[in-house]
Amino acid sequence: MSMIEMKQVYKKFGDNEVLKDISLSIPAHQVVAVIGPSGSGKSTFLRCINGLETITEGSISVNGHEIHANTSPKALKKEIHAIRQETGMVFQQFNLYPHKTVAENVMEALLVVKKMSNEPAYQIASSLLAKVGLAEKENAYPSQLSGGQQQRVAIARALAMEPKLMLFDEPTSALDPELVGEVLKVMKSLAEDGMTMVIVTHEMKFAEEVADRILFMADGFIVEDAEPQAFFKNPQTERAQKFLQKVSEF
Amino acid sequence: MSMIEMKQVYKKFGDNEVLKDISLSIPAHQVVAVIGPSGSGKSTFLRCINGLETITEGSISVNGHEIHANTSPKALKKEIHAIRQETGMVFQQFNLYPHKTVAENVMEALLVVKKMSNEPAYQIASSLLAKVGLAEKENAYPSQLSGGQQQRVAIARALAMEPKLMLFDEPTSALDPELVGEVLKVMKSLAEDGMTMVIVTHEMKFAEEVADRILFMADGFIVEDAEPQAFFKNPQTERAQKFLQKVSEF
Amino acid sequence: GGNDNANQTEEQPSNALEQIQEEGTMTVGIMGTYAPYNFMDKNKEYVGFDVDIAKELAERLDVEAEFVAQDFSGLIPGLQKDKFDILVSQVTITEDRQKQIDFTEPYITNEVKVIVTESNNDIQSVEDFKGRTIGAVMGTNDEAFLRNVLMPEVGKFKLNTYDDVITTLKDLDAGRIDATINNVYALKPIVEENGYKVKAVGEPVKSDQAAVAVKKGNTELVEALNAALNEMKQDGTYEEIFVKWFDEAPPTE
Amino acid sequence: MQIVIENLPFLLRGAYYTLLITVVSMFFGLIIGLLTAIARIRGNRVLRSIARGYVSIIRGTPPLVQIVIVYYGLVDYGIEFGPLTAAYIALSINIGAYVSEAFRGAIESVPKGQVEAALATGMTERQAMRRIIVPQAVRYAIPPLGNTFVGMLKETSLVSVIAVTELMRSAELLISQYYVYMPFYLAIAAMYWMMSTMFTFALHRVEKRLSVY
Amino acid sequence: MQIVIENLPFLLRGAYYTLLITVVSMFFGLIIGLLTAIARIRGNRVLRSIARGYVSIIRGTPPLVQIVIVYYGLVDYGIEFGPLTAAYIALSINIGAYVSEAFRGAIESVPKGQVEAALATGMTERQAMRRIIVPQAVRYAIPPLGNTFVGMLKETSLVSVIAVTELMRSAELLISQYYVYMPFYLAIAAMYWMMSTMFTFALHRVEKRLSVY
Ligand SMILES: Nc1ncnc2c1ncn2[C@@H]1O[C@H](COP(=O)(O)OP(=O)(O)OP(=O)(O)O)[C@@H](O)[C@H]1O
Ligand SMILES: Nc1ncnc2c1ncn2[C@@H]1O[C@H](COP(=O)(O)OP(=O)(O)OP(=O)(O)O)[C@@H](O)[C@H]1O
Ligand SMILES: [Mg+2]
Ligand SMILES: [Mg+2]
Repeated sequence: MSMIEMKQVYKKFGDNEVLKDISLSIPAHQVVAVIGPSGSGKSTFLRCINGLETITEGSISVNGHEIHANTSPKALKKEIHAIRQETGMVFQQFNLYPHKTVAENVMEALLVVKKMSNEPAYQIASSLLAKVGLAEKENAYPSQLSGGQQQRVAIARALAMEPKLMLFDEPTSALDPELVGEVLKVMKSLAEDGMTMVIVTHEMKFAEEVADRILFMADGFIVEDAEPQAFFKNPQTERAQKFLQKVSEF
Repeated sequence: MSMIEMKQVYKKFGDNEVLKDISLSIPAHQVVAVIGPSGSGKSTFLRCINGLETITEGSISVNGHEIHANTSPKALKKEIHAIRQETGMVFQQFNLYPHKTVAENVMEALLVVKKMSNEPAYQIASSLLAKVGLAEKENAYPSQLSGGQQQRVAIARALAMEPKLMLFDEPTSALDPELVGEVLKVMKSLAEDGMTMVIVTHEMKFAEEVADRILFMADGFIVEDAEPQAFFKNPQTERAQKFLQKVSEF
Repeated sequence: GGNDNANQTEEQPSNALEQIQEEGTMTVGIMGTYAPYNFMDKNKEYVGFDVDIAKELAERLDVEAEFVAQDFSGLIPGLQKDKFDILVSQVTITEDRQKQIDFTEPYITNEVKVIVTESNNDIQSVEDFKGRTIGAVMGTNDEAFLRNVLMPEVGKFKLNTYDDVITTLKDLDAGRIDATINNVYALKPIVEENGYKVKAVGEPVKSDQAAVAVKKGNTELVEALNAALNEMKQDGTYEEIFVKWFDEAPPTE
Repeated sequence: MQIVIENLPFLLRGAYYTLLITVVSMFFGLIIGLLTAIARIRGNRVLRSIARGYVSIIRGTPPLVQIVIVYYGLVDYGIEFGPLTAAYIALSINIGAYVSEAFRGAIESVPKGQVEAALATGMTERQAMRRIIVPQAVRYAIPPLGNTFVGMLKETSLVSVIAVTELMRSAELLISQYYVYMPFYLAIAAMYWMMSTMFTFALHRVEKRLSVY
Repeated sequence: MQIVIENLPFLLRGAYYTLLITVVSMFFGLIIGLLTAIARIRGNRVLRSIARGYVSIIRGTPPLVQIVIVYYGLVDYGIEFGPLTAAYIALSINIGAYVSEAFRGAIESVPKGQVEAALATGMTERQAMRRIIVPQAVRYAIPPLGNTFVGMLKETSLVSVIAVTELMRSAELLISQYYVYMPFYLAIAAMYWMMSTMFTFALHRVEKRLSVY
C-alpha cells in the first residue's frame, strides 16, 4: 500500500494557483527529496500532506486517511487529526517551544495528545534525545542550544509520536554550514531505518546520496519525477537544467 | 599604504573575549575572505573595522584614520565618522529601509550625509542600480523584491558613498540557493574593479575563486592567514582541517 | 476668574471689595448641580435660591454677578486662589472651615431630618440608626456629621456615601439603604420629580447654617456683604426669594 | 502636613479600598479579557462579533457610566448588588476589554510556527492554544497589562459615585472638611505613586523570571 | 428620549469641548512624548533619569491632582492660566508620559539592523534616528497611541474641576436639572462611543496607508 496518494491536487491562495494538478503515489519506506526554485510551491505541497493547508481540488490520502477538496469540515477535521497522529513534521525555523525545556518539548505531545503520564513520556523523550545525540541537553532551554542542536530536538519531538511518515521543510537552511552535517546525519539514519520521508531541501549532495526519488517542482507543477542519479546527471527539462546550473554556479 | 592596519586588537563583551590579539595589514585592492565556525568572532572582526563595535585593546587604522582602544570618546566619534564615510557595509539581513523605495534607499545617505540635492543623488542611484542589474526596480519597495534583489540594492546603497573599502557579512546566507549567484556575481565584478573588500562568507567556492587571501578564524583568533590555493588544498591547523571537512561533508 | 489681573495692576486696590467694585463684576463660585439652590435651568442659565441671593448681593454692591460652576472639589482652591470672589453654594459654617476662609452671617438655615420610605415605621429618629445602613451625600456636612458625631453616639451603623441626593434617594427607594438624613428643602423637588415614596420623620437632627464664603482676611468684603444681606432681610427681598424657591416663608429667628 | 498625619488612618483606609478594588477587578478582568481575546482570534463569526462589540463599547464609553448602569440601572430589572460588588462587576467588565486587547496583541506576536508545530504533533487547536500559545503570550502581555493595572488604580476613584470611599474620595472628604486641598492632594498623589511603583516593580520581577528561557 | 433631544445642542457643545481638549492635548502630548522617548533611549544619564522620573510620576499620580496643581497650585508662583489653557497644559503633560512609552516600545521594535545600516553609510546617530528609525516607529506606535487617545477622550471629564463644561459635566448639569440620569448617561455614552469609534476608524486607515511598504 502506498503511504501517500495524491490525485489531481490543486491549491489556490485567493487567485494565486500554487499547486497545479499534482498526482503521485509514494510507497512506504521511500525517501523523497523535493527540490525547486523559491516560490514554486514546495512548502505548500508538504503542508497539504498533513493538513496545515487545505487543498482546493483533488484528493490526498495518507496511510489510508483520505481528504477530498469537498470533504465536510467536520469529517476533514477528523481525518486531518488522524493523519497528524501518524505524521511528524520538521520546520526550517525549528519552532521549538521556547518556554519548555528540551525534554518537555519532546514530551509535550505525548502528554497532551496521547495523554501519557509523566514517567513513560520522559522515558521516550530521553531515549529519543539520546538517539539524536543530545542526551545531556535534556534540561536546557532551546535558546541555550545551537541551531543544529535545536533542529535535532525538533526531529526528536516529531519522532516521539512514532510517526509512519516524516515531513521535512528545508530542515538545514537556517543552520550554520558547519552544523548542517549533524542534522543531515540524523536524517540519514532515519532513512536507513526505513522511515518514509518527504524532504524539501536545497542540499543537492544530500538529496543525491540519500533520496530514492527526486521531485523537481516549478511554478506549482511537478516538472520532473525521477531517480536521483538520472535527475542530476540528466535533467529532462530546460527548467531543471537551468536550476541545477544556477545552484552550482559558485 | 595599507587600507586596514590592526595592531593587537582585543574585543570583549563583558567577560567574553571575542577577538584575541588580532594584528594584520590589508593593502588596498586586496580581496580578503574571512571564514570560520559560528561564534568564532567573524562578524565582530568586521564590525570593529567600521566602528559598529568599539575595541577593548589595541588599535585599528582604516585608510589613515586611526582608532585606539583609549581614544577619547569625542575623537573616537570623529574618527569613526571619517572611517564610515569611506567604508561601505553589506549585512546578512540586507537591512534595507522598508519605508523607502529602492531608489530612495540608495539616495538616502547622499541626501543626509553628503547633503546632496535630489537630482544628482538620483542620478547616482540610478546608475548604481543599473550596475547591479536593477534599473527597472527603482520605484519598488524592498518588500516587493526577492532576497537576491534586496541584497543587490544593499550593495548599491553601500556603493553610493563611493567607499574605498567594502565590508560584507555573510551577504548570501539569507538567500535562496538559486539567488545566491546573482549577488556573488556583483561582488565578483567589484573585486575585478579593484575594490578593497573584506568578506565574511560560507561560500567556500566563491572564496577560493575570488579572494586574494583567506583569514580562518576560530575562538577569536586568526588561526590561518593564507592564499586561497594554499589554504583549501593544504590547511595548516587541525581546526581548519576539521572545519573544511565538516562543511564539505554532504 | 474674577481677579485675573489682580497681580499685574500697578495701583493695586487696597482690598477685595474695592477691586470688585472697580471691575464692576463679582465672580461667584457655585456647584451648579444642587437644586433648588443652584442649578441650570432649561435656558442653560444658572438659577436657584443661591443664585438669586448672589445676584441680589451683587446688585447692592453695584456690580454684576458672574457665575462659574464647577465640581465641588474645585470650589475651595478656586476661592483661595482668587478664581472666585465669593462662594454662594450652600457652604455651611464649621469650625474647621473658619480657619481657612471667612464667612458672612448665615443666609439660610437648613434643617436636616431623617428620611425613610413611606412604608417604614421602624425608624423614627437617629436613635434607631444602630445596625442599619444609612446613606449620605459624600463630602457634605451630613456625611461628616453621621460619621463623626452620630456614629459614636447611637452606635455603629453602615454608612453608604453618594455623589448626589438623587442617587441617595434612588437607593433609599430601592431599599439598599434604610434611611438617610437630608436637608428637607433640597429633597422636595427631587422627590416630586421622581415620585419616590419617602417621607421625613421626627424632629430635625440638626440644622446647618450656610453663609457666603470669602477668602480669608477680606474683612471689608465680608462687612459689605453682611450689610447687603441685612438690607435684603429688612426690605423683604430676602423673603421674596425664599418663598419663590421653597414655597414657604423663612422661619423667623 | 500635620493634618495629613492626623488623618493618615482615614487616607490609608481609602488606599486599602483602592487597592482592593483594583486587585479584585484586575483578577476577574484578566479572565474575561483572556476569554475575549481567544474568542476574537479563534471564535466563529458570531463569537468574534460579540467580542469585538464588547471591546468597542466598553472602551468607547466612560467607565463612570458603566458603573452607574451596573449599580443603578440594573435595579430596574430586579438585579441588585452592594456597592463593592457593583464596583467589582463594572470594573472587571471594563478592565476585561483592555486586557483582551493586550492579550490579543500578545497572542498575535507568538510566532505562527508555534501553533503549526503543535498542530503537526497532533494537538487540537484548543490544546495548542492552552499549552503552547497562551503561556508564551502571557509574557508578551505583561507590559501592556501593567499599564492597564496602573491606570485602573486611578480609575477606581470613579466608584465613589456608588458609595465606596476609596483614596481619592477620602481626600475629597477631608478637603471639604478642612478647606485645604494641597496637602491632601499631594499625600494621595504620593500614595498612588507608591502603589503603582511597587506594582510596576513587582511586575518587572515577574517578567524577568519568566524570561529564563 | 425627549429630554435628550431637547438638550442635544447643550450636550453637543460639551462634546465639542471634550474633543477640542483631547485633540489639542494629544497634539502637544505627542511632541512631549516623542522627545521624552528619544531622551530615554538616546539621552545621557541625566536626561534618561529625568525622562524616567517624569514618566513614573505622571503615570503614577491621578490626573485630577495634576490638573489641580497646574490650575491652582502654580498661582502661588505667579503663574496663572485660564481654565482651558490649564487643561491643555495638564493633559498634554499627562498624555506625554503615555505617548513616550508607546514611542519607546515602537522605537525598540524597529530592528537593530536598521540603525546599523544607517550608521554604516555615515549617518550620525541623530540622523539615523530622524530619518530611519522614527518614521518606522510611528507605524508601530499607532495602536498604543490610539488607546491613549481614546482613553484621553474620557479622561477629559476631569477638567470639570476647573470650570470647563465638557461632555460629562454637561450631562451632570442636566441631571441636576431634570432629576433623571439614565437618558443623559446613555446619551453621552453613545457620544463618547461615536467619537472613539470614528477616531479608531480614522487611525485604522492611517495605519493601512502607512503599510503600503
Ligand atoms: N499563506 C499564504 N497565503 C498566500 N499566498 C501564499 C501563502 N503561502 C504561500 N503562498 C504563495 O504560494 C507560493 C508558493 O509558496 P511556497 O512557500 O509553497 O513556495 P516554496 O517552494 O516553499 O518556496 P521557498 O523555497 O521560498 O520556501 C508563493 O508564491 C507564495 O507567495
Ligand atoms: N553584542 C554582543 N554582546 C555580547 N556578546 C556578543 C555580542 N555580539 C557577539 N557576541 C558574542 O561574541 C562571539 C562572537 O560573535 P560573532 O557574531 O562575531 O561570531 P561569528 O563568527 O560572526 O558567528 P556567526 O557565523 O554565527 O555569525 C559569540 O560568542 C557571541 O555570542
Ligand atoms: Mg518553502
Ligand atoms: Mg556573524
